[in-house]
Amino acid sequence: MSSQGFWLIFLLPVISFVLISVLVKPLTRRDSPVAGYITIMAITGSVILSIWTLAEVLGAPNHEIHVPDIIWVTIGDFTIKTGIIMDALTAVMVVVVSVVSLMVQIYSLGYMEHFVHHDGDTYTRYYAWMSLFTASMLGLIIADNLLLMFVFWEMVGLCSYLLIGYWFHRPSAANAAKKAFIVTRFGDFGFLAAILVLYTNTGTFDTAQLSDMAATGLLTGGILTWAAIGIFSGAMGKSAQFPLHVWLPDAMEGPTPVSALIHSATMVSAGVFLVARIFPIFAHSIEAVTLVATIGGFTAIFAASMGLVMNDIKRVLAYSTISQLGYMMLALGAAGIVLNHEGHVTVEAAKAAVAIGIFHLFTHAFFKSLLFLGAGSVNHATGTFDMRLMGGLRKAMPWTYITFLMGALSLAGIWPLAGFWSKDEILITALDGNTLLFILAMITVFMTAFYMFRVIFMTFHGEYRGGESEEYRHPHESSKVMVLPLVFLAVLAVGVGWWSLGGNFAEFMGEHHPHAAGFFDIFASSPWPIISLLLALAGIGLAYLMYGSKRISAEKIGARFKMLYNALINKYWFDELYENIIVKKALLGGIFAGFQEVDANGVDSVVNGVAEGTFGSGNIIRRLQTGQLQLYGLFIGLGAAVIAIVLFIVS
Amino acid sequence: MALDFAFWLLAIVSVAAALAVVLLRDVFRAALALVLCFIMVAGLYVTLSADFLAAVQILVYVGAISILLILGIMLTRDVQRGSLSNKLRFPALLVALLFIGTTIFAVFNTPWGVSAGAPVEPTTATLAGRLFGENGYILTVEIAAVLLLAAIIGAIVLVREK
Amino acid sequence: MNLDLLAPEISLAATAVAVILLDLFAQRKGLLAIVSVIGLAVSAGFTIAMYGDPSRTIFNNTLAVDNFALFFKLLFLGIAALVILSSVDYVSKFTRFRGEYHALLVLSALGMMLMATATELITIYVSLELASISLYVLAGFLKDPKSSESSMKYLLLGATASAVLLYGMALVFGTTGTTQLGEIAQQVQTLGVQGVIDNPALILGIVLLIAGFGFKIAAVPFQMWVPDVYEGAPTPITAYLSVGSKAAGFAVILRIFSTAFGLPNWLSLDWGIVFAVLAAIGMTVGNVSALPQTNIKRMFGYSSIAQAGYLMVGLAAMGVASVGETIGQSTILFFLLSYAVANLGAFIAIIAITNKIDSDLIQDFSGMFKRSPLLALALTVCLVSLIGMPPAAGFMAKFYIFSGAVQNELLWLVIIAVLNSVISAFYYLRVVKVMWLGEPASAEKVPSSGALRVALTLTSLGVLALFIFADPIIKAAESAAKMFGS
Amino acid sequence: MSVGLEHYLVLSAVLFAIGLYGALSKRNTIAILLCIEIMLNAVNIALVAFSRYVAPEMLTGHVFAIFIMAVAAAEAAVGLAIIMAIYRRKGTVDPTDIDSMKR
Amino acid sequence: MDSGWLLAIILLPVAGTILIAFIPGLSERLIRYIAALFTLVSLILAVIVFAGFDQSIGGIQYELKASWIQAINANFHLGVDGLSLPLVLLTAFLGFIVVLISWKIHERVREYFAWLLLLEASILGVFCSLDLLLFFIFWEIEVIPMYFLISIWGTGRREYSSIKYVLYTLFGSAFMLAGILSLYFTTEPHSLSMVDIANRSGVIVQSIMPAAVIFWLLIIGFAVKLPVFPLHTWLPDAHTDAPTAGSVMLAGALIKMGGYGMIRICVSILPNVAQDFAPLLLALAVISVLYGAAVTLRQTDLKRMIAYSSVSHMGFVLLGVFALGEVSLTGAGLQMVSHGLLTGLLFAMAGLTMHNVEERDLRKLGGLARQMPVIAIVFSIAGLGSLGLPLTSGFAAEFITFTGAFSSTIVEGVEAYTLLAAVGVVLAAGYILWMLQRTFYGPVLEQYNGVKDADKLEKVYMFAFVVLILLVGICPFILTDVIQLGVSPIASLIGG
Repeated sequence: MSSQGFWLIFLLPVISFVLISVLVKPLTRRDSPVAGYITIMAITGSVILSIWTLAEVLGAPNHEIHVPDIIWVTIGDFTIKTGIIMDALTAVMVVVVSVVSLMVQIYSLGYMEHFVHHDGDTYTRYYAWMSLFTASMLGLIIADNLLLMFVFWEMVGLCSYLLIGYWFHRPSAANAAKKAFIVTRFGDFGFLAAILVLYTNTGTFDTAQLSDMAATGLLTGGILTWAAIGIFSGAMGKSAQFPLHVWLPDAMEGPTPVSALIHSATMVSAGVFLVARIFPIFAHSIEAVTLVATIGGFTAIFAASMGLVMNDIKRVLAYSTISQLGYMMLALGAAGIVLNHEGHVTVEAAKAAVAIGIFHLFTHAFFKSLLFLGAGSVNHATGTFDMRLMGGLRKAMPWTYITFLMGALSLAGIWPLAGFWSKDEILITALDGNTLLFILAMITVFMTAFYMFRVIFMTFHGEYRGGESEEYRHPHESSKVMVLPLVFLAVLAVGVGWWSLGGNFAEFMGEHHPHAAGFFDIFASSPWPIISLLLALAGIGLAYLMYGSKRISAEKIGARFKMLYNALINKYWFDELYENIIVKKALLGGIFAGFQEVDANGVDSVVNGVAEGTFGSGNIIRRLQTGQLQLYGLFIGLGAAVIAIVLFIVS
Repeated sequence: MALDFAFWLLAIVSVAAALAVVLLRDVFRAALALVLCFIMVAGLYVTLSADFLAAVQILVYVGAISILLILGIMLTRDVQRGSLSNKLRFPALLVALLFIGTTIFAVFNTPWGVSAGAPVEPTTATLAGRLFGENGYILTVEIAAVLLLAAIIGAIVLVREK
Repeated sequence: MNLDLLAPEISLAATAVAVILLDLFAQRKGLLAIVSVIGLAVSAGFTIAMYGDPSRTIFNNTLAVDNFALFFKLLFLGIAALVILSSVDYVSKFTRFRGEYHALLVLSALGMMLMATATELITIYVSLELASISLYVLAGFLKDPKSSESSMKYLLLGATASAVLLYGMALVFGTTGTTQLGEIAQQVQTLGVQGVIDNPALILGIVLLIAGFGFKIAAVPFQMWVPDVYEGAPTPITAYLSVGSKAAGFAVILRIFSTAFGLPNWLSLDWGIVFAVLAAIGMTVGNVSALPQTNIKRMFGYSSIAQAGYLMVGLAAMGVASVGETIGQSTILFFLLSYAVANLGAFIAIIAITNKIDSDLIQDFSGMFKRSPLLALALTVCLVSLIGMPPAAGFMAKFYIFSGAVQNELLWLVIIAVLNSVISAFYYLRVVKVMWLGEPASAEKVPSSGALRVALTLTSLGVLALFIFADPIIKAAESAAKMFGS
Repeated sequence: MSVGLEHYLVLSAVLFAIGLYGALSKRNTIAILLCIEIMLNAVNIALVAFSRYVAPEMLTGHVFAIFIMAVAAAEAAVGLAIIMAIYRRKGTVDPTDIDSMKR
Repeated sequence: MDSGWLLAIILLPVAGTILIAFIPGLSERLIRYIAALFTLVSLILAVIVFAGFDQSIGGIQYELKASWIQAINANFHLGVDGLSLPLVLLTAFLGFIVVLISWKIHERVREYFAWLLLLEASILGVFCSLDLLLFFIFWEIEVIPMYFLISIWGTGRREYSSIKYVLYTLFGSAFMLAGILSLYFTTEPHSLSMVDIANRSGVIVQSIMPAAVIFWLLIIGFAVKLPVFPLHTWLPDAHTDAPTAGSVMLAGALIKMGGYGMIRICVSILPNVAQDFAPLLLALAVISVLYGAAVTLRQTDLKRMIAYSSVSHMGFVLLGVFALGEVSLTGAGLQMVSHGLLTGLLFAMAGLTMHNVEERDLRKLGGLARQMPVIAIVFSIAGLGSLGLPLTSGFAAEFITFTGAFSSTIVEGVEAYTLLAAVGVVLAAGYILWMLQRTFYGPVLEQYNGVKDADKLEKVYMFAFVVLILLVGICPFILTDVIQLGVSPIASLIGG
């Protein structure tokens, strides 16, 4: 297989999309699941190719395989190429994306069945878009230049838009979709600007070349910093970093598998991936990496705090996602700060430095998608996402419970599950980077454990509180096709962390530091892992006291800290600020309305005024035309006299 | 000297007659004043050694046009409200004064190429030559004839009932 | 004596007499129009036969037979023929005087032809009066109150303007001692620049000439008779007035000003600027006043004031142009031709329509596309031409006349003129709008006679042809104007 | 100062102005015709004076004047005819009343 | 040998007009078929010309030159280069499509199709003319058919809008005429040939007028058409009140004449002046983009919204043109084609929606995606293209324009203008998505149950549009290679 064969990873889902929209839709019945099968087959192909890619990359020198570019557009000296890059980062990402996607697609067969049979949905539209998304996401990952990345970046945004608004007849879904698109586009503006800046100053879009230029000092100073900040603004939008985080919780309006795939595991982490992809540029700007770390660290605790009080299970998970993405950004930023302090930054060093953040991305993808799919399973049984209507599902849905618990433990960072390993490395890096951020991160560990087990206790423990309606009186376990992916993902959520043991993952990414080797060695090297583990356990314990045994009244605490509680439950009023104050009042109602006024009553009325003025002067002039012939004669005489006098005066 | 005196007399009387035409309320009397004015102009022609023209003036203006106009006045007599002035009196006066002003300015600032040559006298034969001669205005005379034809047709068409 | 050079005029005079005589005997009055048109055609035949011959003067330099005169003669003959054709329906309503109607039309055409030919002030004056007196009568031909009023206003103001003109001629005669244009030119040139500046009587004379002829061509501020007279006169006569008498006025102005007052340059610059200012005011006043009009004939009255303004742009260019340049003259010739065709076409359609609906109000043209699609289409084409939009003669005419002005650094005037065209689009298109968008008042078709259809077809095709085949016509105009060049 | 060209020209201008004033201000159309005749006479005086003083041997001014007289007669005839026609229909010869067409 | 092609492309619709207008007794059906046939053949010829354009030599090809009016040295001179060729193709395509769009017109069919075809011919003529007089004539001829199309078959305040359109256009072209005349007399020997004048570019032989004055006279005419703030207010009215086909033609092909004229005449004939005034025009571009987008966001009428969005999108063209770089000019050219397709489709879909639902107020629409899924999908594709989504022509064009403008070294401070203009893309997302949501999403409304979705014919032209949008989006080189041939000689004139 020639190296151009890597395109297939991306092309298989594209083919699936085209097949579904061109052939399946017109040729099959509305409730036919053929579309699902096609998608699953295509993505299975992608998974196999991804794993093969991983193997190839593992075996390649420098863990990098060069694939020749294809020239796309040429205008004079201006050339746009399309090409792919296969390195460690890509390999990890394609595996994550294709595997999670495959699980989600399988799960969706079961999940969507309900809607197909009850609400008149179709598999075709759903799977067409899912295929398109997977294709775009894979394209984004393998692209070797910023322009192509931007193209797929926008495409995943589109798919996100379409899938959030999948139930477009619900106004909330339609609004959420629009909000997601516009908020991310706001960030993308910075991305686009950065591309323009970089292209203008370097003449290339190629990430590898740009990285080299940054490393060799060809690209420095303000341009570099501004480009990095621009790119980061794109990443902030996609990865829902403060202050562009507002769209992600609302995005939960989409079908749950969509949330699992797009809004937890893959697309939202694209921001992190993007920063990692051209990390050398960031690493050369202390301002940029500090910004990344700060935004990341702040977002982590900021989002976690809102997760503490939400009653909608998916929203809790959504805030958790934002928080974890913040962690990843923190990891990248902190690593960058460390690197920057060390002085000369090579491309290799920069590439290696992203290992910690990317590893968390890797583990997070599995356990967070698992959690979402679990939430979807719960939703199937209860008809709702409101945890206040759940409880005691442990008995009715044992498989869901067990897998969800695994996910939660992993997320909480409990040894020896995957989340523990990735999170711990971040904490250590943060300590190296900035003490304040480290403290925030530690607090976040506690919060994370607390809100996850709040979910566990409210959902699976205690007595069942009845679900959404009478129909859901007797909850039951979901079908096999849904449970199977849960189990598979649970296994991954437990085990993938072990890749990092002994620095294997870091080495794969290009780092060559010695690492603690075994399961227990980590506790020996420093006190912080044990402290963070204790913090997490404390969070679980508090959650148990408040929601498990109910020895502490949640209401009372809520009442005592009323201000704080209101701030949290209202999401710090950010939606209010954005939608009502900035968009509706300031822009639409203010400036834009002003423009509209100017247009209607200014510019256009000048035009109409000129017309009316002309007309009016016509009416005035014709008054002279009195029908009195002697007046006409007077004008003849007067005219001649005036002309003569003027000429006399002139000459 | 006699010529000067004649000029002043004729000029004053003709201006007075013209003013009478303009100022008299009775149109009939105005018409009579106009006849007087025409006669004075004929006199002026004589002072300018235009004897034939003076005769034509008497014949055409005094003899024909005046009679025609008086006839018209007679025919429209029953609506005689006099010949008042309209609202445009003052603007009209202004225009008239402007006209006099500019003309006088022009007249007195122009170096007239006054010829020393003596006037042709009597003018009849020379005029005949100019009008009907080989190098004269014979064609213009013909055009004038056609013009009179058109006027006659027109007058007939206009005055006769449908 | 070269009487054969006068063949067009003589045949025309004969035609007039023949028509009157025929009226006495003929029972079929339709014959009158046919005879008149034949007479015009014969005259045109003589004219064409002379075309291209070198310039000659006859009758002691009172008449010039040159391409310029011949161009205008053909123009007047064409105009008169079209007016006669378009009058056929109109005249058939008359019980009497149909012979006189045609005779007067022919006589006024004769007057106009002589105006274009004459090179001597007295002859010019008499010819002008021949044309005018015939038109005074024709304007009052209907003898209803409006028609008579229009005739009276036309006559009294025309006579006043004539008096002013005569005073101007007298002053010019007084300062130069001659009435021959060529001799006047020599005298003025020997005066030189300083001589002219020191000769206010001459300048006053020229101003009074501008006033007198300005009346004829409807130049501001001598134009105020136009809307009233146009509204009251019989519609074919309005058409005739709007193109014939205006073209004759321009013919005389062109000849007098380019022959007699072309040099010294200071003088031509002087009157050139006067015409430029009058043009700017004229077109603005005309167009702006036309906007609120509801009577189509009155609207065309104002519009013809505006068109005179555009034409005067050519006069201005002619005055400003350097010695020997004749682009101003040739652009005016071409514009006059295009304007004549388009305006006549429009009037012919209007005659047909108003004959049926018995109203001159624009709103009564409503839905004409249903009652007579071809009339509506032809009128639309002519209106488009009058706006000055392609693919019609008016566009070429404007393009050409404005190009002459731009060449002579009158860009400001051209900008005023093109903006005026925009204003004019509004009222012309209102007629179009009413015809094509409005609902017809009745489903009855609008009939038209064969003669009228012929005239209409000729004009509307002419409007298009003058656009597409502008080249030979412009060349003809240039060759006609060239005689003023050296 | 002996009488010369300027005297005749001033007289002509005065007469012309009087005629013009009358033509613009009289409320009787026939009176207007009268005034126009005064104007034409004024022109004739100027023409004849020019003929006498500027080009005494050609008599062009005389010729011009004769033509003006002829045209004036024709114009007066047609003018009267029109006035008669209006008078028959409207019963007035006042030009201020004859304004059915305006604006 | 190949000189007759362009003439045929232009004359076919004219012939169609004449046939339709003057053959008596044609049935409505037959008229439609005649119109479709003549425009289709014209389109096919345009495709052949496009395919036959020799990209290895560039320059002007398919030239046809015949002397017309010798007195003013005017020629009947046709020809296409890389700049005009895509626009010819676009116009021919839209010309055919609008006939299909108009299939359901039943009022005064004969006149309707006659005007429609004449409109197409005149726009084609503008893009093919190489003589200034001819260019101007075609430019003016277009006004009349459009006037009738809006005023007879339009909706709303159609009489106001149509006359406003005419007067605005004439206002602009009045200045343009003065500019053309001045240009004519500044050349020696006087010439109206765009090619000749451009070849001698910058050499003002006889300085009757300062070049700057000529430049502004010309640019006013083009700015009205493009449209550029503050000369844009005709556009929302005309687009809104025109019949669907009229809106498609207007937005799709007609306003491109403005951008084309700016490049073809202003920039290539007076490059130095263009450079002098580029900052001012760039500022106007930014204002047009942002102001247009802002006002778009305030609209509640479906078509009016799309109309205002055109103001914003054509601002990108102005940006690309007066950034004066080779890439930015190419981008501007591509943006014109792209906008033609996208907005053409948007108007077609809006028209269809309005026709089927009989409602155009966005506040009263909603939930139509269930009732008319095909229209919803195609409308969405057009909308997404319009907001610059990758893989659609909108992205390719906007991106190339931005990159070209940003990296252009000709004009000082062009980066800031470009970035400001790029904010328009964010706003575009706002209004497009809002429009789609208000129209198609949300609860299904009872009163629209049973409204028709697209029928077969409509699906055909939708498909054609979508294919082209994606084709240009994915393979922009098809057009950019050609456009670049046209603009690179122009770009090389500018001292950068």
